[in-house]
Amino acid sequence: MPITLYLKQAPAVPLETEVLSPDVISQLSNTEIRKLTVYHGKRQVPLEEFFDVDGEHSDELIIHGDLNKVRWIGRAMSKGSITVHGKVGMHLGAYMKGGRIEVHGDASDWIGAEMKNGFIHVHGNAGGQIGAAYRGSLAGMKNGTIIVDGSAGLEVGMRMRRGTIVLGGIARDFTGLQMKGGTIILMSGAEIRTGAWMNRGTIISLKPLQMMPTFAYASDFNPMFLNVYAKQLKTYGVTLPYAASAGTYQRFAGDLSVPGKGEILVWQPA
Amino acid sequence: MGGKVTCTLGEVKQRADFIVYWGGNPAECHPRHFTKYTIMQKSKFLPRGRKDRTMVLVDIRETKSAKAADIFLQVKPGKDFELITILRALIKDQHVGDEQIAETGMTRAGLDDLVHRMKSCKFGVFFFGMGLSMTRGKHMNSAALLTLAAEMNAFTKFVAMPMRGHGNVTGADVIMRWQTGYPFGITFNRGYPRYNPGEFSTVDVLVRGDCDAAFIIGADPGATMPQPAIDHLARIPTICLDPHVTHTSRLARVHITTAAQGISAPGTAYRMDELPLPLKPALKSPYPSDEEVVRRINEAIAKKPFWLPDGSQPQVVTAIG
Amino acid sequence: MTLQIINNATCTFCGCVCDDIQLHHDEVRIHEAKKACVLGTAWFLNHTAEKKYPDALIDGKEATVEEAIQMAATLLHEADMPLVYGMSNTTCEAQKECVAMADILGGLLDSHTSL
Amino acid sequence: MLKITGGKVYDPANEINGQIKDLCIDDNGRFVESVSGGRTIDATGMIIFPGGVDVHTHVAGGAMNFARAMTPEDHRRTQAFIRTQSRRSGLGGMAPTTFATGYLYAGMGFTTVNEAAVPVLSARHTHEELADIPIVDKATLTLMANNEIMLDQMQAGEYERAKNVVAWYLWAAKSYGVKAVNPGGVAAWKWGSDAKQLNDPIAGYSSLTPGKIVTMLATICDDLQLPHPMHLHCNNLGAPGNISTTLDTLKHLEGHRAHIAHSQYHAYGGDDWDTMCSATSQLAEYFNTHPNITTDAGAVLFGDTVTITADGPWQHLLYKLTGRKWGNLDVENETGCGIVPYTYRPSNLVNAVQWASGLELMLLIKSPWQVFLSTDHPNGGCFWRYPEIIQLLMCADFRKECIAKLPDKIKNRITLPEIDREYTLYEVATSMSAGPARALGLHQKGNLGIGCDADLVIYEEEIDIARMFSHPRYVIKAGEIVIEDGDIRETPHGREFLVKPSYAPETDEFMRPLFEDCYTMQFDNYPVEIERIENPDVRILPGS
Repeated sequence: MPITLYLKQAPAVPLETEVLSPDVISQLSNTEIRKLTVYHGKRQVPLEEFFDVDGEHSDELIIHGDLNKVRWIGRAMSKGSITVHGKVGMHLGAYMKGGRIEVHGDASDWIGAEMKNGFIHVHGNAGGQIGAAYRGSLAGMKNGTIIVDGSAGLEVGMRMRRGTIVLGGIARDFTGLQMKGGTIILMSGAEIRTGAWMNRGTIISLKPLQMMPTFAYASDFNPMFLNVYAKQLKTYGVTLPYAASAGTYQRFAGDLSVPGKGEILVWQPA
Repeated sequence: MGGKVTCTLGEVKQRADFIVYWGGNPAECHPRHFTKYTIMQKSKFLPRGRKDRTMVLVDIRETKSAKAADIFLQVKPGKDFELITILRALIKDQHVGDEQIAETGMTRAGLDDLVHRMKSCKFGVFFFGMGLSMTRGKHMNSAALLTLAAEMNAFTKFVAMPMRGHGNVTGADVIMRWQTGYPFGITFNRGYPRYNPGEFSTVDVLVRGDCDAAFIIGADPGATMPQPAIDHLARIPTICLDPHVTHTSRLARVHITTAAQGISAPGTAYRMDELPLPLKPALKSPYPSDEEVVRRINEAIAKKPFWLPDGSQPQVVTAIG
Repeated sequence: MTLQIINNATCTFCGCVCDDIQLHHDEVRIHEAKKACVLGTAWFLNHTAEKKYPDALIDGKEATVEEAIQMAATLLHEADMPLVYGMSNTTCEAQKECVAMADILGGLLDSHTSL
Repeated sequence: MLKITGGKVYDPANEINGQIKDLCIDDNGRFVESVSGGRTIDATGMIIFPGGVDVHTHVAGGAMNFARAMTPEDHRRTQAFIRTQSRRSGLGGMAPTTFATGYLYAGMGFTTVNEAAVPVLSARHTHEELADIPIVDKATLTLMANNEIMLDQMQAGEYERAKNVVAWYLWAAKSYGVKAVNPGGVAAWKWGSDAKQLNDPIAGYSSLTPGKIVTMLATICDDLQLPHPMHLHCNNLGAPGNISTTLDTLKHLEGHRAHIAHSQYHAYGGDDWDTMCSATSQLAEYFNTHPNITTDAGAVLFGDTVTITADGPWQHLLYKLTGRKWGNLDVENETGCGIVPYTYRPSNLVNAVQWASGLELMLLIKSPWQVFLSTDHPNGGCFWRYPEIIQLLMCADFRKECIAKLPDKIKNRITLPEIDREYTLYEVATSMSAGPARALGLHQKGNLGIGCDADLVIYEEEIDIARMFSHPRYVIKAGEIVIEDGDIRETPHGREFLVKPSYAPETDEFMRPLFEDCYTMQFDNYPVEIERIENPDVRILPGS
């Protein structure tokens, strides 16, 4: 039986709830969960002031409500699952080490920031800095997968080192900024400055991109690794074209300003 | 990773033989910058003054400052980041296509000449203004120029400095850094400073409606911020300190008139290169100083119950490396 | 009437913070700001020691400074997420008090830099 | 009033080595013969040291504040000091905030710190930061060895003028003494160059050499009768084979007093990074035969830190070696500084040599009155890790365990494995308190004698040395209990020590035109007003 939480009162200011994580909750009784401390702005309040809680002793969390001011859900979680029905606020799954987060709604900025592993799927739109490094950190997400069905904001995958980010909708500026590794897949393309200052890693776009001037066209090709990748992504419901009969990928190398060894692959249907 | 390579203005005065203003209009916004700190000064290293220095202006339009420049480079609006990134590639002898260069409004000959001058100068400096830091790309545009300056040190001496406006905004930056570790965009809601621009920066906070009271001092967001931010300030209890009754005062619950800094209030202000200078007020104000009023408010707050319940420790949210 | 002179005064209008200004004043008004630029001159000459505004306003009504201070402290103390913002046009001494305010309130602290 | 009874007292200044002794403190915060009334602390079974004195640290000013801005990622993971009703919040870590700096120093029993690198131009800023460092007493040293107005006088052979200029600057900065960093090298760096050879003229000068600057500045410090001699960061810091530069520098100091800063960074043999090895025995030998010279270790601890130094050229090299962030700040006419985050790793042979060299110097220099505990915070490691160094000095077995973890190739590059010496508590008290206080000329510090400042630390004796030194039972500053059982009880404001040297009255008018030539602020606005110093303790020096 999962633990189900219902937001009963919208917070007036941001509510910080890093305790909403299977690692914290899974061993707790219903009463103990209700008494967990959350932060409404600077006020320390028991979780039950904002949430009705059903269930106990489970590492599956289901949260209902408009949580767009609720921050840090699933922070550093390593196991279990969190399912959100509604909007969710910043830092969802930041520093996450494992487990699954699913959002049936929109998410805000910094989801999966500096995550080590795990899986996040946002069925709506998301904000900026997905899987990114916080200010000053040398690396963003180090592994794991983030899938956003809708659009995304600025600086997606900033300084990410490994792992995969898939965006169904369009991304804004600086996708893959200073990327060090891993893969970003843009099903609907991105605005500008994609891959700026990237060092390593791969950005795949199924729509034409406005390229940074410091990326050099290298070749047209259908890389083998994409077959493997496409099969893996299929399990998440993401379809990545790779057959030569369907088209080819234009490969751009950069960012020359670093100079980096990253690549941007742009799909060209046959 | 780059970084920040900078200096005090006296170093520029004494040594800089190559001065670039990027996205700023000192002739109209910092009128004495040329004469007091940069191109017009003579020094023991640059005895002929203006003749020993080269000035480049990079901007989207030909401002009054262009008249002072030896070289004016008109960058296409919104292409500063691209142009700086091209320069980062060119100084490392990476090839960038003519077409890509043209998209920024530049020519290859123009950039080759610029790179040559940058590399062959003895001491180069970039000053950048709000035309760079407040346009699309924002802090990344500034970061780009700072990185370019840092990377130029592989070839010659090169520094970069923001042209800070607004009086003592530098002082706020400096003090917040030593007292909290961070320059701006801070929250203390867990009892200690945390930092995240975008999350705790004021426009974002106000537009999202994340705060439930505001204390405004030495600024007039009621006149300058986007409407949704102003609407939120009007919705919540706002307190405003200013020498004048401002737009913000009019939407505030509380306004207190204070003495103007440097006119009738003494103290210290930091210059854009982070040098503190003493203020010498000429007039006596009928109003108390900001310092006095804020201190008295703090004393009044200190008399009320402390917000952390006795013996409680808020959970610290540390990074997980 | 002879004007009083202040040497090496500091102008805080822009980030140059020029500290070589010579101010000529009659205790009510600054009549001349030698060496100041057009912006600095306007800054110095537009201020007076006259009382042009009420000491304080609470909900638009005139109040004493002490009343306003108590009201401000109450409103800020009651808030769950108060914001301290601005600090461009003020002294370092006031800025330090502002950081102390955000610290004792447990609030948000931000300057014009974040714009 | 306070009385502390029954403790084992280690007070090297008075040659008290573990005797049981009662200490009495009056309401002025000084040790007295006896008191009647007031609190009594029963320290039976506990160990009493004079409060620690850090002879060389970087805790305030433009460079440190630059480092804070550059390392938000460290602030996020470090110790947070939570706000209390009466106490400001703060952050520890590699570049702690001012309030946290005071809490952290006091928390490990240190009560006096010397900020060792202040450009005059940022002195006003530095003093403002120091006023926000609670509990500890403070002193600052002014960076002089690359000041162009002074260098010009030296080049011209105008010794008296140079001396007046130095004295003028010290008072303008409200400083306690003279710091010399990479003499001539920082001035050269402003043209992208460096000064590595003591007898080669420096860039921009016809005959002035680093060696001449060293000798003249040491003479000036002696002639001005500064309580602390010239505090010298030698040329060629951090470079393989730099022992020859260091020994050459020391020759230029014959007959003078001097303090050599962070000598670990100046004691390397080898020709390049591949052959770099420790040359500490040569340097230690010099110290052992020259009691006029003191030093601090500048020890390195493995882990993350941020390096900050006025040695701009070295920092640019470090940035190129690490490819990480780099900050640099040149200060007009006076100096510059560089900032690079850095991680010392035991697997890195160069770092391993540095780690061993710092400990070797502390163990090979025989007198703890000559070599003091330091990491050149934050360069070799953070000051709050001093207890780890004390453990390494006191426990040869623990040292051997640590050496065993180093790469095999370290053999023949270091002498640490052959050293069996273990510091006694008496020697630790000398090296962390009495010695640095004496070197600084702060006779009321590091001394539990009658009339001295009642700064002391009380430890509960423990087998785990590092724990014992990082968790004092009580810390008492000027007679006030500031730390008790690990809690910060009080956060009083400390004092600032400064000197007022005398200089020829015409120095002002001599300086004015030179100043106006190279500075951008007004001459009259330049000196720091004495009113800005919180609790100044001014020592007026005799006229020359």
